[in-house]
Amino acid sequence: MNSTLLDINAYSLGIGTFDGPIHVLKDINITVKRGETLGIVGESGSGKTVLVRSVMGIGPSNSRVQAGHITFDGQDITRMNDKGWAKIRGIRISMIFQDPMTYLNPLFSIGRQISDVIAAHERAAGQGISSKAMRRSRTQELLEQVGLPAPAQLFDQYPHQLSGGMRQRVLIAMALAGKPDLLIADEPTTALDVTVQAQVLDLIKSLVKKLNLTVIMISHDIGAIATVASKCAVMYKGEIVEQGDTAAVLSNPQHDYTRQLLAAVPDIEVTPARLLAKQAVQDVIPAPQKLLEAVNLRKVYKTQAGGEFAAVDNISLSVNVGEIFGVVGESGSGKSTLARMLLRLIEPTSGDIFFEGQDISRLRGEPLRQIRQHMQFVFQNPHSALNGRHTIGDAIGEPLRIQTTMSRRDIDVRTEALLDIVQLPKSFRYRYPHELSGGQKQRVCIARAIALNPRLLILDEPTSALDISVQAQVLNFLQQVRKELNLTYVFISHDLAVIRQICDRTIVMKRGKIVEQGDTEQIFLHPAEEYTRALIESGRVTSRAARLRA
Amino acid sequence: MLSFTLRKLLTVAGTMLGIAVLTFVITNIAPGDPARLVAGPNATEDMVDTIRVEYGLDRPMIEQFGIYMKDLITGDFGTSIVTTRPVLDELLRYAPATIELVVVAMILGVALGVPLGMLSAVYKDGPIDHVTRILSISGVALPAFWFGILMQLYFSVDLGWLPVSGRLPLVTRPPDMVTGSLLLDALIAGNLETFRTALSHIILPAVVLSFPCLASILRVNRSEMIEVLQSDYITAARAHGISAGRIIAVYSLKNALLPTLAMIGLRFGWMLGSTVLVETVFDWPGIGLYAVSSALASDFKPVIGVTLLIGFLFIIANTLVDLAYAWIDPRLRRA
Amino acid sequence: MFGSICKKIVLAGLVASSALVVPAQAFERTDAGNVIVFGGRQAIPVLDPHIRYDWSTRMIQQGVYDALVKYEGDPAEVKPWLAERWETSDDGKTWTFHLVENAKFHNGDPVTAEAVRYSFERGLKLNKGVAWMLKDFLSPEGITVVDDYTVKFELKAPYAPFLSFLPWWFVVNPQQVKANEVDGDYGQKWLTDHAAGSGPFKLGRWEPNVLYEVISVEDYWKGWPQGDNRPAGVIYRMIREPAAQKAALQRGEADIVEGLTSDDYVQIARVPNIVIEDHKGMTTFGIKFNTQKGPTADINLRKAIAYAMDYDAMIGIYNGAASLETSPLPDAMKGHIEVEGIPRQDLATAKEYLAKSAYPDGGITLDYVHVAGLEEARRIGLVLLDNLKALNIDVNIKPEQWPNMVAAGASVDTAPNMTSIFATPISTDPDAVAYQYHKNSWGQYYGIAYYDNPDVSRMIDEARAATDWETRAELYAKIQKQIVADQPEVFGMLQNRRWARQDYLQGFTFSPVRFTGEVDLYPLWIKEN
Amino acid sequence: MSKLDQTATIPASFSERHAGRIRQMRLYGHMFRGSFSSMLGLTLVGIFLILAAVGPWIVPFPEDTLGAVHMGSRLLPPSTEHWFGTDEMGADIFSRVIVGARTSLWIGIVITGLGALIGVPLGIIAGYKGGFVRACIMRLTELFLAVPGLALALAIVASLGPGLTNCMVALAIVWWPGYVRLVEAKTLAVKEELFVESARSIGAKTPWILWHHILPNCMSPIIVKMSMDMGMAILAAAGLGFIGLGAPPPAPEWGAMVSVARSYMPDWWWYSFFPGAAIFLTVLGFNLLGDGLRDILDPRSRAR
Repeated sequence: MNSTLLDINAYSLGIGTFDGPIHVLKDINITVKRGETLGIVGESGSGKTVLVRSVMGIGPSNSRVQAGHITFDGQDITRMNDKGWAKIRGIRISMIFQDPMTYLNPLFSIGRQISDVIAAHERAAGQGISSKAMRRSRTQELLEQVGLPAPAQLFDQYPHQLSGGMRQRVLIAMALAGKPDLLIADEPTTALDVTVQAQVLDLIKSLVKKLNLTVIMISHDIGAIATVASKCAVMYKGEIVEQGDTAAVLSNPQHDYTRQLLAAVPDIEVTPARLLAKQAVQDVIPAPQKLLEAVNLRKVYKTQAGGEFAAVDNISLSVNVGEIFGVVGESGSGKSTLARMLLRLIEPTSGDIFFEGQDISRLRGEPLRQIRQHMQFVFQNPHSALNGRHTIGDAIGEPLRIQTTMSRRDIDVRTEALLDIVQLPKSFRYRYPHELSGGQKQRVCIARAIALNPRLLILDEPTSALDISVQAQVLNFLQQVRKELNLTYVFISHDLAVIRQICDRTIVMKRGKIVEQGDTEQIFLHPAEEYTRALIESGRVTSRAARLRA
Repeated sequence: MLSFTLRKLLTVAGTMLGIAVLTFVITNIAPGDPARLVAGPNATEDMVDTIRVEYGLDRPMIEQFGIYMKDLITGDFGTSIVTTRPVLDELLRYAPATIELVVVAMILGVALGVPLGMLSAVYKDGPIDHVTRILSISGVALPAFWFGILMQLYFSVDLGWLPVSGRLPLVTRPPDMVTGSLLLDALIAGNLETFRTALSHIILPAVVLSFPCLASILRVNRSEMIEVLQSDYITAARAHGISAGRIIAVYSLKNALLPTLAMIGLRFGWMLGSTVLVETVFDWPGIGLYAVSSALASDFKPVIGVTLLIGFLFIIANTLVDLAYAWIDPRLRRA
Repeated sequence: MFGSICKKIVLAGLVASSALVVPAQAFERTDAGNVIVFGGRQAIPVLDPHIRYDWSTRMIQQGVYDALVKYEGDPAEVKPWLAERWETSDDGKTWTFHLVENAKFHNGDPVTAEAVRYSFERGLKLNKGVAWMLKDFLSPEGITVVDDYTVKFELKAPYAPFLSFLPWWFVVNPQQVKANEVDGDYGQKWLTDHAAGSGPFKLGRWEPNVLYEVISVEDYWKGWPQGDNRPAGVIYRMIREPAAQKAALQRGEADIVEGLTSDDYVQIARVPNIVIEDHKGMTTFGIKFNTQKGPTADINLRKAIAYAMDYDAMIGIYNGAASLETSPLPDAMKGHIEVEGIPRQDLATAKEYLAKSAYPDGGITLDYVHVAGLEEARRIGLVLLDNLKALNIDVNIKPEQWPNMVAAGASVDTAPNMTSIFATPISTDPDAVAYQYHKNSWGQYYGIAYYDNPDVSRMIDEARAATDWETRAELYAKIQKQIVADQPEVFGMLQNRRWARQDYLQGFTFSPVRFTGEVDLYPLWIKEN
Repeated sequence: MSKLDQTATIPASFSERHAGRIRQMRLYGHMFRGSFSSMLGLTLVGIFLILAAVGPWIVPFPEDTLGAVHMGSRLLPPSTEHWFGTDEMGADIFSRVIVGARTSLWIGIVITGLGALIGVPLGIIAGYKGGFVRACIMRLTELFLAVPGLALALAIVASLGPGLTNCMVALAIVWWPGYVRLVEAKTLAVKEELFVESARSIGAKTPWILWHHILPNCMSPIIVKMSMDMGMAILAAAGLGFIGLGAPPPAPEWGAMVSVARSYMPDWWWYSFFPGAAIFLTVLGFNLLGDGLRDILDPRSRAR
């Protein structure tokens, strides 16, 4: 039974681009035996998705196999034609995708989509297509299998009526429709909320056991890999740098990159060093001085149905000078809305905001513009926070041009100085954002935010769009800058490990309300709410996987 | 639902009123004198005045505007000075011919544009793609009036296949009026011969009218198909083993059809406007021809009437498109 | 897969369309006989004989209505029709008409003196269409019914051209009109697309903007000149594009068409079985100057322009189917003389006149306005533009819609420097043209020159009132010479009237007093071989 | 990259500083060259522009374009002397068609230019401001869109009187709503981009944001639309000319030429054929060019 199902042998793939061919996969060697679960870890751009798609025969259209071959169940599928694929794709090899919303056709009902897959399989198998009713019952069976309630009703529903977690279950049901020999899961949990992630992972795990599936799962999340996969491979720049038993790889990483990767995962369990250092000086610090204060902030949106929905519901908080103030919550908890309201980027429905004791919630026009010099925002997604048509120099110099009367030459000098501060070469002034990596862009964003010497920075998930290794760099850098420029941070994140590392005080948000607040350490050590506990627990999975060797 | 319908109706009424104001103002910018035209070349000043008084043209512009608006609200579109008949009667007389022409042209455009667009998208950047694209853009670039005359001369004069102009042969009695569309009425009357001749008359104008529409439908359908074919859910469908033909014909088409539908709605209005040219060339007795002849005579009540009617038809067509949208796209159904 | 589907669709389309192929056909045959098809470019919006009278309208009006008298022949003569004879009093103020006694309206009512009286009263009271011809000389009260078949007109003043207008005053059936009256409108609404006449045809299908059919009246009271060959009816069909008209003629979808381009007539004459009717008409063409305001108030400039004009090119534009005006009056008009010294192209003379004018070196720009869509007027404008370059005068050609052009011409201040005017006299009486040069015509489109010569105006008045033809002829000769001397316009040409018809269409008779395009439908018939 | 200068700007060469731009342009060029139809469009438009620029100096009979009349050589078929034959006044059609490029270019530029000039600011304001302002602008736009352009233009020209200027004014009046719609939709999308919020957060005023952030990011579709509209405007003007409301004689305007020439079909086919073909090729060129530009400027297809 322990025969080899999939064998990738010295496989190299190139993609033709305008700048010449790029080698996206280099000399890949992977063997998967029946019943095995293989996890592939890698950051974005490492080539892991291209690899598994090649196994499915749905790789990039302009790619060329340069060397090696892929053998599935003894059959070479490297250069198979469409006819051959029709018997394999979706039937013997099947796939679960990253973002369940975009991978389901919005115009067809769930039942229709799954039973179409069943019909396709029956056609490929040459048995003739079973009746509609039979396919319906089989569909419902599948839906039940993936733990979806009331499959009969679900059959006639459309993707938009389902939550993200449910959609991912539907996709899994679809993938299982053909009783595949090999199941490929491409970042199956990345687009989901933390608490849902755990459930989906559990489902996959149980299905593997129940159906004796062979699985290849790719993820950037070491925790997810550790939960599901018995074996594990680490990919870096198109190469497999390390593979073996998951536990072995994680506890005893051989390759430098693996080690870096593991080290970069923030540790949720450790009491941050800063706290220890701080305790020593704390006595010296006088009573904290309030920099930013919000009282009974509310933001109400009208829903399409005509009802009202409070994105932020009666939140009060105060941020002290010099501290890092954390805001934690899942997507949709209202933390981004709150952050934007603090800066008056969104008008609050009610409530007041004070900055250095001044009520800024009623400011308009010029005074508001003036006050914005002192409080700046760093956005979640550095890729879209920079205007693609401006050079980096323009982007950094923009606040200076708007808020000051500095001459062009002075602005240029200052821009270069700022680039220096964020540790980027001066020549970047002439670059365009699309030429920069994510981490570099986020540094530019920070440079832009500190150009006017603000007192307060609001950081809205500044690292969540970045790879883990970059995330660690940016976090370190942020703390450095704060020290140098004497800044106060409001730091928003869904990642509790990060929060614990850097935040002094934290609030936990759920559905627009604060469910818990206080000293960060206090919250972590003694979470009062079930919700907080769930959040911490899900963070722990990844953290633990990364600390296996410790 | 009721309030939704009511709101929609109010919007339509508002738009119609807006169009009326707009066209009234525009058509009264310059001092054309239709009274003098209809009075005849030798008429004396007092004879012209007789007509001016009869049609209220002697009153100040503001007052004329007020009267027109008041009448309009009661459903009176005024009276054409040239034909001395109520504009509404004439609109009702000419509209069916135009609608028939536009609908047939639209059917042609969709029936050819959608498959060609699909073909073009599936074989993107191949020779088929280039040929269909250039052909389709040619359709937009062809001056309709010029093309119409070319077609007439070739198919009617040189080959003698199709009639030059008109809706029916002169001696053929039109079938009993039920819908106003000769094709439908002939079918209702069970008169296949009349149906055949009516069809032979409508082909040339419909083809000429449909060309640009075909082109834009093709273009939209092509680009949407290309986008849909690259989308994640099509990748997923492929990964789940659904055959290429089925993916294109069922899955992608339905998704690509949505923007195509919107384009059809837009093009409908455009086509109604183009009838101004095509109807002139083919002597198609519709509202386009009516608008041209009225405009050339500075007889503006019919022009306003036609504009209102076209605007109304356009809104109706787009409401239908909205409904079709909701029917196809489950995400919109709850409204 | 898609390729094959497409192929099938295309094939199916071809098969379907081949089933639709329609054979070309000759004139329309119906159970009742042959129907003649007339292809025309102009619609007939209102048929009421007392309201409108453009050429297409009048062609049908002449078919369905009768008047007291009718124009026939070339040169046109007034022939008795409903009136079999008439007398004039010595002072020229009283006219008595004796009607034929067998004339019947289409509904069977007899045509009586009362019907005639009512029709004239209606025309005068409505004050539209034809009213201008008589309203200054005749009031409704002046018409009296002597007996059932005798009617008397008492004019306010002697009016020599009276009889020449009567062919255009058609007689309607008072009973029918009164029965269809709405709010005292004299049946205007009803007569728009109905008829109450006694003519050789009655109305058939009436599809505005598509076709207008008239059906022959079997027992027309005056009988049919073509006897049993009389057609079952005539369809006047709207064909707006000249190219489509030509195509329709060639395909036999029309039996006679008007309004082709000059070059088309030349070309289509070569087609077998097609005959061109080409007759000298009475429509004068002139480029009227604004003689009161602007540079053209200067007679020397006007003369200079008149001498610079290439008159042969005007004839060339019509491919020879036109003749130059030799006087302000058209050749076919009574009292016409050939005025000596009417300008012909002569650049030397033109430059002499220019030197005498206020613009000896030219250097001015003059507007030339023509009715948008009138091809010949546009091309004459181009000739003018070309010719005046020799005088260093620029021409700005401005096409205008007819109503706008008339509106601009209604005031001496806005009347353009030069306006191209085609004028068709409504009768054969010289007054019809001469009066255009009377000061009373100011503000009318034909008075757009704002010509003012008190002598001319006085002579026109005298000629109008004179009953003796000798006196009048002498006056008109003087008037013609004086007008030419004053050069209120560039005297252009008389275009020929042309139609293209199938050779089987018989009975075509021409009369210059009819409008351009207008054909007497009554004598037409189709000769089958 | 020397570290000689620490206070002023780095003296990098032009190509170094604009390396990104240059690569982008080369990529565009590469994609453009790869498409046969785009190159065809570019060629057609190029020829058209050249003819418009130098037309009056290269034609064999320049005086014919100003209304010269040669009654002796009317309606001659194409020959070595008159490549496209002569028209009903004996003028050389080749000369008139070539010089007509200038008129058409002018028509196209004025109509699309005016349309964009009115439509783009309204669209940006509507999209960015939202609320009441947007409601007003969009209502008005929908109003204009609900009225068929050609019919409205017809009414305007009929009222103002025919002529090139009136014709262009009329078409510009019906042309701008397309831009409002396009730009408004694009602005709504761009407005949601983080960099706009980012600009607001550093205290940028609305005009600054519109000018520096929204407008540059709306440019691609505007350029594409303007390219296409150049052709469509020329076509629409020719349509008005056909009804008899276009350029007055003797201006060598293609639409007016076809309009006159249509009575001369089919026996004198060259008269309408060449100006008609000129319209067709020009409109085709601009459309193909626009289509090609869309392919390379549209971010959706930029992924390669």
